[in-house]
Amino acid sequence: MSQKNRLQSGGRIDRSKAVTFSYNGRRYKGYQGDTIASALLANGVDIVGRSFKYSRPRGIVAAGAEEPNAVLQLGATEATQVPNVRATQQELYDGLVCSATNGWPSVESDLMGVMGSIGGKMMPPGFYYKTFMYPQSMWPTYEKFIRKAAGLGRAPQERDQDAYDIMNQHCDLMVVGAGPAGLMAALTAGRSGARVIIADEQSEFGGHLLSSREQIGGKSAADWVADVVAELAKLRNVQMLPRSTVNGYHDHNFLTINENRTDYKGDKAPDGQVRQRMHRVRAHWVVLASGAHERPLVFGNNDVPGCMVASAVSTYLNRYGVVPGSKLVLMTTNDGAYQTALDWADAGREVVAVVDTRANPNGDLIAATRARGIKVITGSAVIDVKGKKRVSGVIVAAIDAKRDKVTGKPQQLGCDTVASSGGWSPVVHLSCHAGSRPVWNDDIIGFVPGPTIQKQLTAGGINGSYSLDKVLSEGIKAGQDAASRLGLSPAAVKLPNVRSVREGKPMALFHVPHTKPTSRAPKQFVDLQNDVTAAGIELATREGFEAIEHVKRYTAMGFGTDQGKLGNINGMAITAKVLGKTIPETGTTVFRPNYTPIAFGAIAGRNCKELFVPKRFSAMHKWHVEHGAEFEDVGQWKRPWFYPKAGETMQQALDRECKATRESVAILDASTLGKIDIQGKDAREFLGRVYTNAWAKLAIGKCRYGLMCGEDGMVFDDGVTSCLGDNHFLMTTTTGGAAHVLEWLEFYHQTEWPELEVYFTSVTDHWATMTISGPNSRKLLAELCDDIDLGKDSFKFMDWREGTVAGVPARVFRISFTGELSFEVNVQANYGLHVWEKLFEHGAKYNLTPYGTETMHILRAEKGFIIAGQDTDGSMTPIDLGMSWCVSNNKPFSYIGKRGMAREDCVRGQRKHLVGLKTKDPSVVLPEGAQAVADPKQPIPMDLLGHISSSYWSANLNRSIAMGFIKGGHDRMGETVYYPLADGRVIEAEICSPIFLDPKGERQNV
Amino acid sequence: MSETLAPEKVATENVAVMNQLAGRGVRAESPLYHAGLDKLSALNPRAGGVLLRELKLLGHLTLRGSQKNASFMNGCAEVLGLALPTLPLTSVEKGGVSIRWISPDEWLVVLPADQAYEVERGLRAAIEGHFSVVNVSGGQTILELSGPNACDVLKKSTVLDVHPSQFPVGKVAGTVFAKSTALVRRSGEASWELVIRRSFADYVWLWLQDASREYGLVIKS
Amino acid sequence: MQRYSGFGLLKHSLSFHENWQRVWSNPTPKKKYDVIIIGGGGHGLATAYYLAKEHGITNVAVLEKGHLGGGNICRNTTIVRSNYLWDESAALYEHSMKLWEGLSQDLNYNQMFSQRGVYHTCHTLQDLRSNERLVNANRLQGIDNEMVYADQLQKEIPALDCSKDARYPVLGASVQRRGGNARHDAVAWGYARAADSLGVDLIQNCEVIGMEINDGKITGVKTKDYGVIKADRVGCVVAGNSGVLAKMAGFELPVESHPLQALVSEPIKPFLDTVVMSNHVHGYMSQSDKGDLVIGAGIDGWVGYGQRGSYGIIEHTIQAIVELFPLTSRVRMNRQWGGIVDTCPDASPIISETPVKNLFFNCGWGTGGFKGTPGSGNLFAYTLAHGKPHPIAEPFSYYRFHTGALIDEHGAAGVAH
Amino acid sequence: MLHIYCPHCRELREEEEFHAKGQAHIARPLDPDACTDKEWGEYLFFRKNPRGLHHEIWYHTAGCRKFFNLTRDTQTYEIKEIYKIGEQPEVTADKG
Repeated sequence: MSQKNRLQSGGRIDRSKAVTFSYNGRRYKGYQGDTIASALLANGVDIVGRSFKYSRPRGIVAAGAEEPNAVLQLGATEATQVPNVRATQQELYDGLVCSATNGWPSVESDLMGVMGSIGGKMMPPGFYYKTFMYPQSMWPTYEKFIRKAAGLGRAPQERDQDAYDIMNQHCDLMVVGAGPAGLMAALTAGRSGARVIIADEQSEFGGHLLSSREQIGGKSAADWVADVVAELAKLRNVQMLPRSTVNGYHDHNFLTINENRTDYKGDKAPDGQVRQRMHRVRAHWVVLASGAHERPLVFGNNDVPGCMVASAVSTYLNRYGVVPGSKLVLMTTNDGAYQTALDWADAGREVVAVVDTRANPNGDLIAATRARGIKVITGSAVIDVKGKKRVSGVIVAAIDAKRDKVTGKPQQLGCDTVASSGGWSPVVHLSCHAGSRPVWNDDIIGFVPGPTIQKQLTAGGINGSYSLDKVLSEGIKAGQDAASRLGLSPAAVKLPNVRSVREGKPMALFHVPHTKPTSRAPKQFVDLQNDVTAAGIELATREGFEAIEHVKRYTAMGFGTDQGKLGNINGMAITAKVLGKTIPETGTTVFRPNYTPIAFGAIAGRNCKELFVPKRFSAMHKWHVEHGAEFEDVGQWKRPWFYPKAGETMQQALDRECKATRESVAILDASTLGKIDIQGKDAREFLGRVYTNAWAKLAIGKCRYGLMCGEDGMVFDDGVTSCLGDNHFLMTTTTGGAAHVLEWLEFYHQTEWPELEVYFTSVTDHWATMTISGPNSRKLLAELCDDIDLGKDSFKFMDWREGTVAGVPARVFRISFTGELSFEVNVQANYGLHVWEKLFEHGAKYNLTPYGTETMHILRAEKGFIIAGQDTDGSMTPIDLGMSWCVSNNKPFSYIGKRGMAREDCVRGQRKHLVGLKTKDPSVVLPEGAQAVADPKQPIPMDLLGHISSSYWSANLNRSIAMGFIKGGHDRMGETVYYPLADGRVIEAEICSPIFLDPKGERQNV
Repeated sequence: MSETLAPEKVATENVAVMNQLAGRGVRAESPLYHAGLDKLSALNPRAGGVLLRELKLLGHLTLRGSQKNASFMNGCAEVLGLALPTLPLTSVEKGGVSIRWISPDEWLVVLPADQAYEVERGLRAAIEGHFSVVNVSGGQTILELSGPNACDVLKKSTVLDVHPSQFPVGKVAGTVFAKSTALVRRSGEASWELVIRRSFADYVWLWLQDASREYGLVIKS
Repeated sequence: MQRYSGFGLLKHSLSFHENWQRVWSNPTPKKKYDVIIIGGGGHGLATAYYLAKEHGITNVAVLEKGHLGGGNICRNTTIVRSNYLWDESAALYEHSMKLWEGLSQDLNYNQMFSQRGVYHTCHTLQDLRSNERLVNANRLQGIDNEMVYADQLQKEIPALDCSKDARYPVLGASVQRRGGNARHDAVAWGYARAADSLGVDLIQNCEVIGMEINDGKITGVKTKDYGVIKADRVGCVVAGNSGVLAKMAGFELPVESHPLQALVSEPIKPFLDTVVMSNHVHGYMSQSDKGDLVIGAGIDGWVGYGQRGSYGIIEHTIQAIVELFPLTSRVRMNRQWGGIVDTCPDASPIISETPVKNLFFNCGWGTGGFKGTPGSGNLFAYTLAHGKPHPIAEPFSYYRFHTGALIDEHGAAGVAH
Repeated sequence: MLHIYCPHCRELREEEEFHAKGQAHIARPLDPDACTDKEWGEYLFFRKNPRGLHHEIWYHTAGCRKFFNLTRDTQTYEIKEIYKIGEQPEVTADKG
């Protein structure tokens, strides 16, 4: 395949490295250093897509991030598919596969295009708000068709195999953009000793200098850039990030950079490398040197392939050695664009004419153009384009000085390329991200960054400064300003010599008039990606959408993947003109992150799959895994849920575990419970303030259960706290509540009661905790512990003792959550597995059975013990839970929760109370979450009495048991309630005490 | 039954102090025991940008007290053999004992495991007034990262500025480490110590392997 | 009002769309109104519409400091559902849901309301319990909601990773099939157009800078550009500014205003035809009719009026989305933004009388604002017309924060968005 | 992303190390039992929520675990002042 538009020489491509790629299933050749766009243009490919709404053929318009049309599907394999890759930014590599994202059967001969040209007339902005309403039932059908047409590219169907990561960076100065201004700023600050990061989205530093034929300091621009880059590379305090787009500029000088590390090499990152990296940068100062984008002009059929932005044409010529056509018509409002005509002529192809909208352009470049014999048509504009799949000609006509009327007789010129320039728009995007609004500047006909509280400097094109000497000197000044604000002495940097060009005044023109009114003229596109036309904007304002935000939303202008980089200013200007306002009166334009789109994978970084959220393990985790435990996620912890044996169902395993506990002995890994060591002479007082019950008299060696409420009187955590010494307590919390409880204790201590002498230290991870429960637990423990008198009367229920278990110093707590004789052993976690295994060595004869959280839940429910978080939801007081025994209102200090639970609504009758529920049919287990009603036959909406919070099959009781809430339940013992279920069943249950087993608590006292 | 452990004995004390170290013959397992770092170190490539070593099974004591309490400051200096660092984010080290500043009234003392009990008793004997000592040895471990790319791994893992100008040798900072937390200390020109929590150790281990992959990870025993 | 229809479009296309009427006029405010509604967002415009339509009160002004529908109505992720836990909330949101169903026709403005189903995924046993509780409650409250377990869920949403090796495997989901999405701008514009056509004055660029209060009774409001405008009753519906307006009226609210962020991907071919929300891994997503993945992120923990929040929230959200939908890893995020949500301590709104007579507040919708728009407007219109709350709105009193009668949706599965 | 100076660690740290704990200077009533429901409700739930200067409590969760105060502009997110618990702010709305 020949590259018919490739020049014989020139450009920065490496002609020794030819690469092959495929587009729409056809193979093409390009060179290393090409983008997909430059290679497609070199190969004479005109059409890169079909437009979103009208399905019109579209070609490449620009050469960078602002490209609206050339948005392709990339990827040679299913797992490496990337939707919506901008061809102007994707570097070419051997074997690259891409295709257009729209068009059926192909972009060349698209059937939707026919529909588009007919139906398009019925698709003004907002048409979907006005139709598809009748009949109501048809909307889902209409929508199906709408969704068929939606989207550009597609997501891969297979899992991404690439890795991504995130790196946190800190610097004195972040320079955004490595064009002439950015390079000078970085060089100056770097020489001054600042820690500098300079990032640029392109593969090479240099910005537009890479596409320029200017001389700087007596060298070619490219050589000058190479010298500066070489010096920066030598400075150890400067970090250079090419292929790195600064995408967000957040509060307090926090910036995000998306670095493309391997996308230019191939579909998939080489082994061990990350495909993309996000840099999260905290910078003391920022220099925005992001340059400017050239604005195309808005004229009839300005979307026909072959219509391009003038500077992009120069970029393809100079940087890539590609001339994207044969016969050029250039339309401009300013002097600068004449360079494109000169570049084109230099490439040996024909410049049909330069059409200047100004009546008397007279700068140096115009003279140079005329001197080359190129025809310059002044005071005129291209008002229409001929051709469907490629420009075949243009209609040129004189326009009046007010720029809103065609005055002369239109004439046709034959050409295949139309380059246009309406001036430049500073790339102010980043300056807006943290809330600043750009301000309009009439002199440069564009928005420049507005006032900001960020530590931000700007240099070059972003300020509307476009002459090279000015750009360079602003860069130096920004670098020096940054250095001095950082307290460094700014290095002197000499401004290199550059050619000075005399330029005439540009014209502020956005919308080229046509002989017909806009509503009847050929489509004049403002936002190419979203098919927004000048007529559409006029219609929006006619309908009353006059705020610029309304116009944008109603027409969808600027909502594409290019975020209106080319179109927004033109659109605003057209709006302003229709409303008879100035642009600043019409409003301003706001940009939000991202500057250009970023892969989700890159933002997520390494925090995926097994690293998504930490898995926390106890010291005995390995044993659980080896013994076949199924795990339950409790917060970040992986807790054994149950331990099925081969061939067992879950229920069988639970039945076995439950029975083993009540009949012999079983063991639970309870290490995940939160544990807080509390020391200080006011520890006791503190406990009294944060628990609802009394702590003043708890003796050393004793343990007590406590409830914690918020100031609103609602229970949020519970646990057993033990008195280790007069000034020393060990508090336990729920597994999920540990961190919150500690923070809450610190909050009250540090902010409310700093006078109390107490310190809190988390020891959750320090102690491995195993609960040995069951009638044989004493016997088992005695085999491994000979220094604690485990006797019934010497080591009572709710006592703790220090001793040695399996040779390891331990604290043993005689507390019980199962209602059985039970010992909780705490040892330093380094010994947890050792002790656990020793217990099993000795426990075999007692059929020592490991049990998990599910059995623990069943056993405690048999006893009616609550689980905070399961039987509470933040709306229950201790009284509602039937735990008034755990509330002491005689304490001198008004503990947290006391006042809250005395509020009017908290003391009314008919609150939902926690009760036990026994199904009439003992074999039926109520589903958790079932809702009680008094009369299942009442009409919907029913009066709901409360829900089931815990419900199990109890193998020990050989029946189902449940705990749940019933309005006024404490006073309704023995009444029947009904649970209508989703499957149509209605389960009848009797309200009872939640204590189903051993109501006198004898088993734990044996 | 040991008399010394009867509750009546404990009752005479304000605080329960406990020698938590097991006798010989009892296997102790560090939080990363299951990773088999010793075995991995034998299989290592010789070269790599990141070197990792677990400084395991050390004694860790959390000290709380007021800098205004002279008895506390003096007592600590006397018993520990070096004064508590009072400048924020600093640490001191002597012999086998290092002390990391955590907050104006909190320090982490790391010392040989077999000294934890004696030191705790020593402190309690030496100090008057309000303070606390908590043995947290079982709950955390220390990972040492070194090598030319250790800094890069830290930059992937924490939001701290680890540039030498901002993080001199000896500096300590408690921070977020990936989705866990760590007390980071620069222990040498090119070495760093992370104090991490036991239950997160496996996560941190997975994280470090992943974050080091591009540089090459060498496990030191 | 010019009626919209497919035939209308055809007709107008023949005249090059030159004859479409204005959707709303730009009147100058009168000196006095029966009712002034402060805030021309979705809720304010809906209130005005229902005041005129259902209560015949048309001497109404909506005062908007910027442009109509410029607040949270245009910054949200457009989810509509009514499967709230408590009877009070369920009744409120179901009232709204019923209005959604038929709103396009009522307003003659296509709301693009798609009842494509809203799933709440469950990743832990506690998640399952909470959702089962919710489903059981909803069914008896007359609200459709059902449980779907992992295998079936995988069939219904192929892109969702229901595999067991996920960090938090998806165990199941509750789904409200009547839930879905609507087109946010269409809601504001549809209500505005309809209210305008019934005679309501929609005043844009009219900032309220003070309240005229005498003897504890409001008589009008002070505006920046039009001086004092009198009114018998004033309703305040200014999400993101409620605290500021309350301060003008001399009281505080149990409300804090926080940034709530959202983001969209580039448009891609639709692969997700439902709404998926995960409270556990903190991410939710739907795909718009244009192909954008619309993703809600979390609320920042601090008060912020800047319409932007912290980047960390975006990171966590994206991680969750990639975890739920691994195939999004190579899809790219296009744009992020923030709204200001007024949150009440119990995650339920306030539709209520206030300490100032004849001044009513409708605020604190948190993340429920969009879906609540029709219901909120409808009930608030009643409140303003009768000078006392509608029975459905009654529990959502400002005074519940004194008595403790909170409607705490936090503990319920359905709280997020 | 806020960049917050911790007055105890005495350096600027990233927001992810901290927890925002809401409005500062809400003292717990000394005699809760003497409060009316209204007073208690206001202590619990009612907040200034200003657009502008806001005095807040923050917690250095991943760092020194100390609470401290800061004054922040809720519109621009600019942090004006950091001060310790028990101290009073110098930058206040009424002082401009």
